[in-house]
Amino acid sequence: MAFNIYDFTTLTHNIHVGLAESFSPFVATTIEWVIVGVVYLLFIAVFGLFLVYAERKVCAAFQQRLGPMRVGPWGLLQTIADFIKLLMKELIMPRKADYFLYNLAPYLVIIASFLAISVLPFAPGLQSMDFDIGVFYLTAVSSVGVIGILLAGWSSNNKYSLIGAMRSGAQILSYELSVSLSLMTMVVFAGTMQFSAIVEGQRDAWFIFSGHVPAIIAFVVFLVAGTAETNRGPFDLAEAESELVAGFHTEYSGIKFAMFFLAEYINLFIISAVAATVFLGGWMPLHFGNLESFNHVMDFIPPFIWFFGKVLFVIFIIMWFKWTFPRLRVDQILTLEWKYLLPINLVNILLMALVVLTKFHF
Amino acid sequence: MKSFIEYIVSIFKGLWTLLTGMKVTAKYFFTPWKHLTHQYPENRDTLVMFERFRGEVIMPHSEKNEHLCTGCGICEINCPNGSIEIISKSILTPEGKKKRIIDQHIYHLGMCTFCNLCVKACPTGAIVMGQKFEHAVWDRAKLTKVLNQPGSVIAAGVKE
Amino acid sequence: MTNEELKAYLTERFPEAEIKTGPQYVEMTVVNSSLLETANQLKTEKETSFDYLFCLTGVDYPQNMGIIYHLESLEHRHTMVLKVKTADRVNPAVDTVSSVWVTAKYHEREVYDLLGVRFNNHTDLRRVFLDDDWGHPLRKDYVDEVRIVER
Amino acid sequence: MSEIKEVIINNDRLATDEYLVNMGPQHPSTHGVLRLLVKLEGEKVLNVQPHSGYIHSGIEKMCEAISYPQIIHLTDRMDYLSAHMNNEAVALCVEKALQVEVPDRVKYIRTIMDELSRLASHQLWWCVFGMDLGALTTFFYGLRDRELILDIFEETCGARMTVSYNTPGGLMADIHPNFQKRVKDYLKYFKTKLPEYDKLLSGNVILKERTEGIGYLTKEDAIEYGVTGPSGRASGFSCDVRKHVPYSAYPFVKFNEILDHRCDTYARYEVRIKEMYESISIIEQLIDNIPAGDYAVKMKGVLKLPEGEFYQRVESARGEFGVFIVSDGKKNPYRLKFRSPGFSNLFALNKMATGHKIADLVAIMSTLDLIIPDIDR
Repeated sequence: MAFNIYDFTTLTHNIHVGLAESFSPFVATTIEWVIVGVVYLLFIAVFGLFLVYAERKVCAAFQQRLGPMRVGPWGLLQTIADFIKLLMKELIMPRKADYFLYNLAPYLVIIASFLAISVLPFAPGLQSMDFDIGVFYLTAVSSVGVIGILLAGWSSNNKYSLIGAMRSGAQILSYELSVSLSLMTMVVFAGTMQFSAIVEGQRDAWFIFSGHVPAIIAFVVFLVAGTAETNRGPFDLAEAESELVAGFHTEYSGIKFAMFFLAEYINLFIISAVAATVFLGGWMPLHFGNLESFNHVMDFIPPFIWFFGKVLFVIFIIMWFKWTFPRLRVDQILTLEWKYLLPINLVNILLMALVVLTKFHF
Repeated sequence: MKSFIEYIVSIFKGLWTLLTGMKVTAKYFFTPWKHLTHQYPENRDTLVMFERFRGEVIMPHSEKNEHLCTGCGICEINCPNGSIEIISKSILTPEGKKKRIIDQHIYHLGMCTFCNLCVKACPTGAIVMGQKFEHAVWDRAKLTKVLNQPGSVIAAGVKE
Repeated sequence: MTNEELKAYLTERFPEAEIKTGPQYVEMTVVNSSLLETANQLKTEKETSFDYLFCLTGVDYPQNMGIIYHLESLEHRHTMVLKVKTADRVNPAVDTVSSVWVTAKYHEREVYDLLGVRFNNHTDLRRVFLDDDWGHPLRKDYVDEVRIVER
Repeated sequence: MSEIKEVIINNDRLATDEYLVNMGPQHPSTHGVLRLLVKLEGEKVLNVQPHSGYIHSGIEKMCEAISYPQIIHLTDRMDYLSAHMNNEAVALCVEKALQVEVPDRVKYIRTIMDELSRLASHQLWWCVFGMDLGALTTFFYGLRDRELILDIFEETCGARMTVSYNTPGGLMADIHPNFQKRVKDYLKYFKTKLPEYDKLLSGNVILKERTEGIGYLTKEDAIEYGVTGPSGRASGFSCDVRKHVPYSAYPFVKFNEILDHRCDTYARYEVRIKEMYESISIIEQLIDNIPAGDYAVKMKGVLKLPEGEFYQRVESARGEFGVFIVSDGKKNPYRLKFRSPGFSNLFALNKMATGHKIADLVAIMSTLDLIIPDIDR
């Protein structure tokens, strides 16, 4: 098996064994927690900054612009400069805001993102938690973020924030359903909820190919619903700039605003990573049934490159949506969910069940 | 059944319109070298304004430090904002006659709206519109300019 | 109707009004007491049917305030000017025509704001642009030593 | 406090579920400093009260102190997107009062400039409309095409927006030698870009859902409120001054008045898109046929209008623009009134937006194409 050279299982195992030998089990576990936490924190910070930069460059290209060009070569350091600026800004709180909830909200939002990111398999062995109910866990924790958004809007003592938060609440609660159902479609196909097993199941062909029609429908539905879940355009009603100024985070400044901002991009990453894992094979290289030599060449590309390549592809599609379409109205967003996506999803799940039962797949 | 078909058709029609829109943006995304950005301070060397561009009022001087302004004050009358002030002085000509000439042609750039009326009204063509457009200064007092250079005289042969 | 026909018609229809031909349009001056009725008749009667008020101006004449209504009929495509003059220049008041042409409601607010002409029976006579304690700047006797520089 | 005061003035109390939101004076979608006091019930708009005057500059008062040629440069600063039409209105009014007949060349050039301004204005409207609806990319596509028109202006008039190209009796300068070629090149270019506007936005299912049936303004209401320009014509109100009271070179060209009877936001959108095609066709008819001649009539140094009242209507990019001069025979007007299209259009907003969502309010306001200095003057 060629991709074993890229397997991280031995590395993580060795660290674990080494720590267990030198420390008591309690200390060893604590150190492991800290290491994992720091690694994720660093990853989120760096990847978040990268995504902000990528978004600005991608949108610039769509708009026939150059985007940031001044800070660093090709503006590479722009987001770092922005981040430093946000860190240094004064934290302003509206006088009649609810002190506790106002300060709690950004943490809730970002914690939800942290929780969700922990089950994603980046590469073989590079996954901090491998539940057997991974998909279920992910859908559960990803909906915690909306509480933070609702709190932010409610506690800010601003009508725009409140409208934005209520919109966001209605939107995320609805689209949670479609995200879960389209994932369930694939769970029916994969026969497991464990992310590592789902990836392993795509060794011969990615689910979007082997599951053909129902998988493609589920992919499209997931993309749409996922975009809505991350509050990104064309579903960015919660912060609809031309209507609500900045929606639920109107009253936040400095680092608290940065947390919302970062959480948005981490959510974008999570949605894309889930799409990549469940539909596009996660870190699995592209394999075609009988083309042995082709498959071997593909195996030489490291799995995490496969993973991030797919994630970036999905992120690009979502950005493409955002920079092309006008925003929907709040009632239309609910119409889209309840009158279109939900029925399609339910029919699709049946279709997938039929496909699985009749074994009419590759 | 009919409404069901309409429902399905509406989904595909809607998707199609979305895809046409995405095609337009994609076309520009994949031709990034056709960008429109002018990187302004860097392109100063190549940046040429149109010859008629109205950037500021200037008074051209020849190499001999001569200008064409007689100090008649028509520009001052024509200016809608009062951004031109003519201060004249009287001198004795070599023939011994008293003559009023321009002492200072004061131009308040901060009040100017670049309407071109002074230039159009000037009977001798002494003032023209310049192409300079970078007028930002640290001190507002610097926006008040004296257009005739120190020591300059009126060119010979300019009709009064 | 051409201007001559219009003038002839108006002279016959509104004998008490003062009618003359201006440089462009037929001008009809009425007194305030008959303004609303005249406006209503001009709009509703088939021969004239002036249904579009395209401009409402207040002018501070030396002796009085004048309100000038520019009217157009979309059906006949003819245009006329209706004028009314107030009796008093200091505390001018005329009847509102906002019940006839809705757009007058807002133009009258502007006139009230800038000239201080009060419109009787106006439902929402607030100032449009300026603060409540500001003077009426388009009046000829308006002085503002801070903002107006005389040359 | 002021909110409470206003509510009391308007004689309506807030019910339990209702609340007031101040949109503006600083708000992304009010395109300047307009303030809308919106009464909402949830997302539903119950009442919109426009409050203007934040950039009231007293242009009418200023005009009373300056001479007629000087007035023209002030009109640039009212509706800065159709500055040339405003210039032209004053110039035409003064010419009418002095009974000056300008050469055909001036008429042709003025009309071409009018239509170029209209194109530029509608392009900016289009891109801002997209932005108000959340499609941010349209903003750059619209500006991209508009910049080229502004370049044409800059080359011939000397300024990009505050053109001040007209004077009473003609033009400030003759057209630049490159003008005709540039305009023709531009039209060729823009004809390839205009279908892209349709592909990107007009046909988009989201846009149609957002705009169809929203902001209904009947023909009767449009006339009552004096809503003119593309917004009025989308309600079937035939109000094109170019057609009904032709001026400059409009009598010489063939063009259609775009009318739509759907009366909603989408109709207003489509009328403007079609007007862009119409403008292209007008310019094409004129650009090759500019007659030779002077670019201005020789006027006296000090212009004094005869005593009387003079009115000139022109069709600016957002409706009927009027100049009303009351002259007492001096070199400056006794009273000068600008009938600005935005002022009348703005107050129809309440009629159109009531009962719709707050997002629709933004869309409706955007299709009215309000320019705040034009309203406040």
